[in-house]
Amino acid sequence: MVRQADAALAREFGLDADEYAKVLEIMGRPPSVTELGVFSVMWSEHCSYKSSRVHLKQLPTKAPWVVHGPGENAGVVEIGHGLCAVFKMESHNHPSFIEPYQGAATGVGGILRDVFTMGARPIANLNALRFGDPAHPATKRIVDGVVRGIGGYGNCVGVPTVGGEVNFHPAFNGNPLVNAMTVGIAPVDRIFLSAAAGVGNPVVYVGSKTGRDGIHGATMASAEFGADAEAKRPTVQVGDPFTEKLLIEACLELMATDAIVAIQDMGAAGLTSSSVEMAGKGGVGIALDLDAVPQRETGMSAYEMMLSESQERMLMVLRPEREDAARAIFAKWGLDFAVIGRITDSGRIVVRHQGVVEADIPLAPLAEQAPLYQRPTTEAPKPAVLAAARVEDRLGLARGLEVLLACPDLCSRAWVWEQYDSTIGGQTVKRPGAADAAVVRVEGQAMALALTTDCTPRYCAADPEAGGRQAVAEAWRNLTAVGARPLAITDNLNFGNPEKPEVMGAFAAAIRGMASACEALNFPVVSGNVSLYNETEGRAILPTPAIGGLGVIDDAAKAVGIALRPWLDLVLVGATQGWLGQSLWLREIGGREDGAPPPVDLPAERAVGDFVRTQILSGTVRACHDVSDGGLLVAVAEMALAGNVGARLSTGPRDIPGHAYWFGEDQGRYVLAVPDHAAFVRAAEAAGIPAVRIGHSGGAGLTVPDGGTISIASLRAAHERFFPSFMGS
Amino acid sequence: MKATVTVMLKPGVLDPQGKAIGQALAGLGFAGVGEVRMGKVIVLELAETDPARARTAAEEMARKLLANTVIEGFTVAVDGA
Amino acid sequence: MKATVTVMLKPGVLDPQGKAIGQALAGLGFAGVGEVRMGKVIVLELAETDPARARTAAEEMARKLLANTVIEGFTVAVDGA
Amino acid sequence: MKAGIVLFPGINRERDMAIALERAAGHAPRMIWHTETELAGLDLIVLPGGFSYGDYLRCGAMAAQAPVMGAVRAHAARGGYVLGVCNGFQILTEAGLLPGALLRNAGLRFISADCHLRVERADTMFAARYQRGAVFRAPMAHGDGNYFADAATLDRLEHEGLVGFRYATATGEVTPAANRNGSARSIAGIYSPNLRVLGLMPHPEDLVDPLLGGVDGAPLFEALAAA
Ligand SMILES: Nc1ncnc2c1ncn2[C@@H]1O[C@H](COP(=O)(O)OP(=O)(O)O)[C@@H](O)[C@H]1O
Ligand SMILES: [Mg+2]
Repeated sequence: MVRQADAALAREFGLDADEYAKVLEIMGRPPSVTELGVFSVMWSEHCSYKSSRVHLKQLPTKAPWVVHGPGENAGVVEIGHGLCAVFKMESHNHPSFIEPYQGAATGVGGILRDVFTMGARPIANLNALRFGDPAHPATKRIVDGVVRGIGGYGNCVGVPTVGGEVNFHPAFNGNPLVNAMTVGIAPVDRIFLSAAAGVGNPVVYVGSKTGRDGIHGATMASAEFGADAEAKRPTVQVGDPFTEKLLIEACLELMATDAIVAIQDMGAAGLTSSSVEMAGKGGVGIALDLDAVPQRETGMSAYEMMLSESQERMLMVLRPEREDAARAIFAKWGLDFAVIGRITDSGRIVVRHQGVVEADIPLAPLAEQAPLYQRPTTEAPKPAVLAAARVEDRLGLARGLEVLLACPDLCSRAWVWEQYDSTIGGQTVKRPGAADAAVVRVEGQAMALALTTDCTPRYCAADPEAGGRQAVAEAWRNLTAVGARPLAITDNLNFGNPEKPEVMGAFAAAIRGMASACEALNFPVVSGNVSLYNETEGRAILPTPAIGGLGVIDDAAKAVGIALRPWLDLVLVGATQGWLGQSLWLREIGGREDGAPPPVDLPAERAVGDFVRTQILSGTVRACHDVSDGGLLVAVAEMALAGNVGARLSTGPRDIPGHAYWFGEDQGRYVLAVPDHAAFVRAAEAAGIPAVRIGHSGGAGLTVPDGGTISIASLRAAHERFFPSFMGS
Repeated sequence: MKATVTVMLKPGVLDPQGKAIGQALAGLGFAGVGEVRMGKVIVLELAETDPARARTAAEEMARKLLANTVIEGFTVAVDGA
Repeated sequence: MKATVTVMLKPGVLDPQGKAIGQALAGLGFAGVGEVRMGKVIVLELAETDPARARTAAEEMARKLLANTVIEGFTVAVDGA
Repeated sequence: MKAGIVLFPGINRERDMAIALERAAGHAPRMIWHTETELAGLDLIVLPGGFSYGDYLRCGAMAAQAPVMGAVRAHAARGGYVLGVCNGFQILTEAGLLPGALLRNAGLRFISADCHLRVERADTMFAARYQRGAVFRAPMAHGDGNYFADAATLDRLEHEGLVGFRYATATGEVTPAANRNGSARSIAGIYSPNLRVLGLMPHPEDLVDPLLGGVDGAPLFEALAAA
């Protein structure tokens, strides 16, 4: 059934009429099926960023410590001592919906490859997860599979999973989000890039054999699901973390030599995107002989091999005189190694299979004439600010706290992170739950990296610009809260169908918000990923620009966590007006999801954060927790639970209703535990930073200002109930 | 009545376990081992005494729970003992 | 020649996976499911063409690697195709 | 004591182990590739944690057949010391150097959490720096740590005093809740009859640095370094 490439097939492959016309123009003849396949994946949303590129340009990407910003496999920032951190976040949303375990597992595998491709040893993984309503029949199975898959892959490969986030919302019923982040360490002068060079140099394939896995996965990741999602399923990719582990070790061993000219992992669109990108970036040509590709199945066509998304594979250009030494390393690790082509000076990709030229495409127009859309946008009007005084509190503080701490969005995530090996590597200074950011020491150094992922989708849905700004600010705040200097972020922009103006409007606004925060906080974006078409039957997810933040703390011993100790003063730093709009209290207790989300005052954010960091590094702070979901009382309760110590809280200001003061989600705030509040508050006043004592720690219960007391034990019971009972273990 | 459900990855789906077993067998000196695939077998004690109905029930259990039909296929054997 | 090695936990060895499947089946409303045991099946493509010799080889593979005879028993089926 | 750590493909806690050993001994252990067959000159051989060969068939099954295991067996037969942690413990049982087997955790999920271990006897080279009955904390990170042996074997282990460590509460009580993986008789670690081979499920090597939350695991490595 040899099909002719034509406009109809192009449409099946996801290219529209204009795009197909451009293919004809570039080729000067009808393309072969393989050629059409190459165009379709390279011009898919996933690979070409055709809808998002015009907006992404607004994001700041530079700072003195940025070595490589967006455009490489991962972002690279200098962290001192001749080392840099290499990191990126990527989505595996669609595959995780189809097959939660393998989808999530291969997501972890893919992001690991993006990082070790650059020469970095992965030292930490994080994952940002959004699931549907717990009451939806599919949610439990998806949570189970995704968490098992992330653990199954990360644990086996031996990289600690140290942080992440989990939210639930009905908008994710048909489209869970699985965003995985990897962080690695490499010497600054040993970073590997993908631009091919050296006419005649061998193009080498290493790793697993090629099968018919995930063909058109990249195209599918760029299309909306309908009721026919089942029918669209490509062969599901199965992760092989054991092979990935061998691949990491073999690649790093080879990278210690001077054999590699260029290297690129085979991710989405496999051999096509890796070879096209390597040759394209290097301004050279590439000739591939598919007969040499290690194959797992028989009778594969050129089209299938070029589009296969089999996992755990890499493509490299080697110095010819080092080919044998390289082969020996891969043999030692038991991995396939095959010379499948040469670098040429033709500026074209030429693919041969069984003596036939199956594809011959000029690379420059393939890249330069890739579609670029300025899609129409409409922005929803901003919601009105909700006046806190107009919302009544029927539950009281103690009961409200208990309800909030038990809700799926605020309950303990221990059930999740206890399935992830968080200590492997022997460098995890702050494990999940111990601090606002995970802290992982750099082996052999005093310094550590601080890592976090953040986004509040309900804020983004209400006001995408404010939400985008808030996501970046919260990441910055979480790094600051452990004492780290925030350096840079990676992002994963998860949105619906970009052809809908309101989705594209939200996208544009979120980026605007992110950019303003990055600018003000000197917190550039160095890598990222866009995932569009997160819709099922026309229903889009909440806009979710997930932010992965990275910071550095020069002396890991100075990092602080959230755990309270007895007999300390609790001080709230940052300004409070009692912002209930879009708060969890409003949703869980007030039963409404409305109002404007809390605004972020960027200059104040920076001033407050810089002050807090200075105090932490000066050694006067015993514990620190930023105030986020659930507000002030939830922050204090989380500190109490982490330290297994109670606290007594004083009455808040008279001009703010109690529930608004204690549950409002005003931004830019931290709760600090200090031995001497008077000295601390004086220092804050001198710096012009709002700081007020809100109580002190001690005892076995939490006493709230309206008189109620709850024991830490019953708070813990409420906090830890949801996941085990929902998941049945 | 006993029903045995055998669940194997569908043809074409990567089977890392089978692959690793094949390599290990070769390492142990077993020659002439080609492809190796690994699957699961679930043996169910059923109260049902009619073989046809037992098979139908086991098939339904496989579809609903025992096999992940996205990547796995299954066969059912019923054996009255 | 194809050899199928089926590996099951020995009677007396607790099988939490089997138990969990049993509970899940009950939860799905399947009635009359008694004991459930879960095992592994390894399907080997062998170059050997003599059924008896293929069986002997597969049994040896099972003893050496495929089964842990401290906890598991195995059966071998050979099927010339 | 001169120590070596065996590297099987897929092993991933070898660095953690090397750091702990070096921290205690002041010098780095030798790293041993799985194809090596000569282990002369070493007093202690460590099989570290990880996922040897992906643990794809059964945990430790393929590693137990690796060429180096002949030399490990010979070393043990000569009365040499062997420590297997986590995957290493699984490999030792698969290789028949220790009795029993490690089954899937009772809850069928991977467990990554600190546990408390009660020291059942301190008169061994490994436990010499602990007190008998002492309790220490150690991270667990495994999916298959549910120790199993038939009743006769368990009775023999108890009778001969070969149970080295049990899962317990922070105050040393052996309770079902403290035994999260469901191990028979809460067994976390066992010795060979000559007390020179130890298999242990949790990871004392990941708790030897105050910065990482404690030094509960350090006495084990200090004892090894001093021996
Ligand atoms: N999917 C996950 N994987 C690992 N750790 C997680 C995950 N989700 C949440 N955590 C951890 O749980 C803790 C609380 O998470 P969260 O409430 O989102 O923190 P915050 O609001 O301070 O950003 C953090 O330590 C976080 O890293
Ligand atoms: Mg936080």
